[in-house]
Amino acid sequence: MPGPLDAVDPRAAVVEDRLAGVGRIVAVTGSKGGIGKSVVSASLALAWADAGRRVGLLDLDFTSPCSHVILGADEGFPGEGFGVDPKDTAGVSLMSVAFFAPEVAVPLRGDEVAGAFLELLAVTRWGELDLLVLDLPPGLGDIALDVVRLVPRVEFLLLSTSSRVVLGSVERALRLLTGLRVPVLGLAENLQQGNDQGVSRLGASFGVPFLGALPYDAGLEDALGDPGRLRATAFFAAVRRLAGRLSG
Amino acid sequence: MPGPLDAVDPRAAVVEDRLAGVGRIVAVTGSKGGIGKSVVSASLALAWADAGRRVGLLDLDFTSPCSHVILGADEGFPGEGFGVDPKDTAGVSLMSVAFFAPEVAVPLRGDEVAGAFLELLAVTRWGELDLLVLDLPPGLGDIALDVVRLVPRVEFLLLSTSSRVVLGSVERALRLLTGLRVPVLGLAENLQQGNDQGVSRLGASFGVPFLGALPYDAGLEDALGDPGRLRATAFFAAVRRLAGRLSG
Amino acid sequence: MHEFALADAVMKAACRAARDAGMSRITSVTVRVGELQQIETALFEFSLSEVLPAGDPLLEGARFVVEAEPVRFHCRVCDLGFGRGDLEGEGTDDALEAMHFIPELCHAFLRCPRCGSPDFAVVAGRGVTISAVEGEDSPDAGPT
Amino acid sequence: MHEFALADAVMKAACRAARDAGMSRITSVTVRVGELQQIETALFEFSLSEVLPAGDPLLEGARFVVEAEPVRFHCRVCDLGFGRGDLEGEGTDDALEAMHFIPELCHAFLRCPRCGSPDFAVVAGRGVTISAVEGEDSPDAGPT
Ligand SMILES: Nc1ncnc2c1ncn2[C@@H]1O[C@H](COP(=O)(O)OP(=O)(O)O)[C@@H](O)[C@H]1O
Ligand SMILES: Nc1ncnc2c1ncn2[C@@H]1O[C@H](COP(=O)(O)OP(=O)(O)O)[C@@H](O)[C@H]1O
Ligand SMILES: [Mg+2]
Ligand SMILES: [Mg+2]
Ligand SMILES: [Mg+2]
Ligand SMILES: [Mg+2]
Ligand code: NI
Ligand code: NI
Ligand SMILES: [Zn+2]
Ligand SMILES: [Zn+2]
Repeated sequence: MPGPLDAVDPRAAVVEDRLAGVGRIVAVTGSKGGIGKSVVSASLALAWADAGRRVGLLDLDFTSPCSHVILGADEGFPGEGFGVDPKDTAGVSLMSVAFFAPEVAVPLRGDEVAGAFLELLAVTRWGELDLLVLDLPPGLGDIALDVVRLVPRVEFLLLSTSSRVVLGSVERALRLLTGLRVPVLGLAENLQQGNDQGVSRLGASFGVPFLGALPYDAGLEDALGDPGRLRATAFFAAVRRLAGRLSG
Repeated sequence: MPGPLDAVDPRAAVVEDRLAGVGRIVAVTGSKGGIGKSVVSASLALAWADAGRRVGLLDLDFTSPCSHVILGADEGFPGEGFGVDPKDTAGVSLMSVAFFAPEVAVPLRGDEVAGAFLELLAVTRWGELDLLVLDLPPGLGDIALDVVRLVPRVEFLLLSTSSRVVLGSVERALRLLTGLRVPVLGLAENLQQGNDQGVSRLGASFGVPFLGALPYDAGLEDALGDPGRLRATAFFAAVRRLAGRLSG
Repeated sequence: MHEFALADAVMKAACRAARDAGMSRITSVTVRVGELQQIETALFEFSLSEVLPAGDPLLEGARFVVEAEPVRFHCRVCDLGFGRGDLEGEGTDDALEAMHFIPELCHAFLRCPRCGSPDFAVVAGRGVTISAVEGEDSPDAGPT
Repeated sequence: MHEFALADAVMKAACRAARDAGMSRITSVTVRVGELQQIETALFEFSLSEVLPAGDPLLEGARFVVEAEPVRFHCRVCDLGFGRGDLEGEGTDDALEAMHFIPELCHAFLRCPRCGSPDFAVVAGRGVTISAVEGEDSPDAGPT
């Protein structure tokens, strides 16, 4: 008779189950901060929902969550059922730590970030979805590593701007992901203003599809929080094309 | 006779020693990514060096280091002496993980980030400095927590832009830092374009000095990597004023 | 009752662990429920034993024992060890609810009683863990 | 020779730990040097014993023992335990030099030999640690 088994973390055993009803899982990254991961993630989710797809969005930036601000989510705790229910926000099933801690800072060390992520994976009831978008925090830390390690079928969408300091960081992220043979859907440029070819050239040098550019849009800021106005921006029109390309 | 003591990490014991010759230590943060922490940190350091101060700059964004790009640092390993010597770059003593891993990605979990930070603190030989600038990564994770925990005399300089999604995150960071009674030098606005008062109002609501605005400068990108051109930008002129205010 | 999702995780993880160890039947599963997550032990035991369908034949007749584990914190800044009782007040309802869903949010709501830092480790009593799976050997199957 | 900075740290940390424990004299300090950081044990012992001024009277006559500790990795993705010898090649000179300065940069340069992941833990043999400080009690001073 085998001795008793001890100290098993039950959560890892159900991650696959919880995501079993989800078609595709797209992680939006680029490793640098402030390149539009969150506005692109939220807008992609919204564009897909508008096109009739069942879409989820998981905000994984625990110290600077903002998907709920961009989509104008209701305040208050999510519902509880068999697990925790994402909040339907403009047709997108949204889950964010901001629902639980809307105003206070959430200072977390890496292992705590990983713990919170695993808990969210284990308890969130996504149900049937065509697509789940993961809005990643900046950096190549616990979240990025655990997305690779724990999330089945994940595909990465990388963003970059044409700034030298951003390109350098995205290049390192691309080197890592392609080296790991993680599926990379492609690289899109954000905050495009000039006619720089830096981002498309970077994609080409790694054999990664260049998915086009999203323009700098001075009107985006005022549209944040209001899905109707967001849909009317030039930025959103470009995201809609990107969404079409990715799901086509 | 006491039993033998075991498993002591020798590094923590010398952090204060290694920083003993440093006058002031200014940590640049704001918790959100892409708000200009790195260009402001590097430019502040350069402005202070130009004014005749002895200045160090430590790049703590291990997955997206860019101080070396902004200041145009030489390639290659730093020198070794009693410890590791920062590289003199345009008059600034610069230390960055990018000196050791210039092209590869540096995927690190939180405890590994903390380990690398402690190692850098224990071996870097700053010597005599008037000011040391810490360029923080986004987030309120291991680096921010260890700066608070380990770095003596540290003072925080917060940046924000006027974007709603940034203000929300900076507000949380301010709530945390003021709650901890960590010295906060003040809050500066970056990437200013309109005439929004959101950042100054945020500072006022926490009783934190508003230190002025740094303009969005379309010419900054082309000046990155060349200290001479950087000094000639409108952005740098504003940083120089900020530097004067902080050291006056 | 998001606890069902955690109870379901316990059953699946116990079966996986038992199977990996070559068990043919689980006789008992001992679960520790951390005080920080504020899950009622009686209710959790009830979810495991009565509410959820076992699903897996390995669990037929298995007993579930749920034990409460007190939470212990250790401050990384001032080195103080402390527990729930050392904290000022109980926390607001919203804070308690938040930690019920994501125990790590204690770092958003609780502070070291000595130095005021949020930079403490939760050394025990965080959430739901399986402390023991006992069972009987498969006569035919070894560990996989 | 940035090792001097680490040797200096060892001496100061040993004195601090000894003082906290109420020792009046340190008789020996045992240091483990992790294989990952590639510090020569003989050289490090020499820095401790001969090169650096002790500075602290507690260390007068103290013996320094430096032991090499093999590096052990554990892959978080595929669960493989592995060591330096299991890696393909030795790493480029630049990679070795980088890990000499900052051992955590192994995650930039090394990969799990089975699954190719950089997401492994360094479970032993990272860098410089003090494994034992032995000494004599202060007759007059207790622990502070
Ligand atoms: N294409 C764009 N046009 C205008 N502003 C943008 C655009 N993309 C992003 N932004 C703004 O840039 C800031 C950073 O965007 P965010 O999505 O939060 O980046 P990340 O998630 O990568 O940190 C926000 O203020 C956002 O509104
Ligand atoms: N005032 C400014 N004017 C123009 N571009 C700026 C300004 N401040 C920052 N940037 C650009 O914004 C991007 C992010 O800046 P960076 O310093 O890397 O931010 P962080 O360190 O906060 O992530 C970079 O491309 C930088 O050149
Ligand atoms: Mg974001
Ligand atoms: Mg930066
Ligand atoms: Mg409840
Ligand atoms: Mg060397
Ligand atoms: Ni519940
Ligand atoms: Ni050396
Ligand atoms: Zn404390
Ligand atoms: Zn592996």
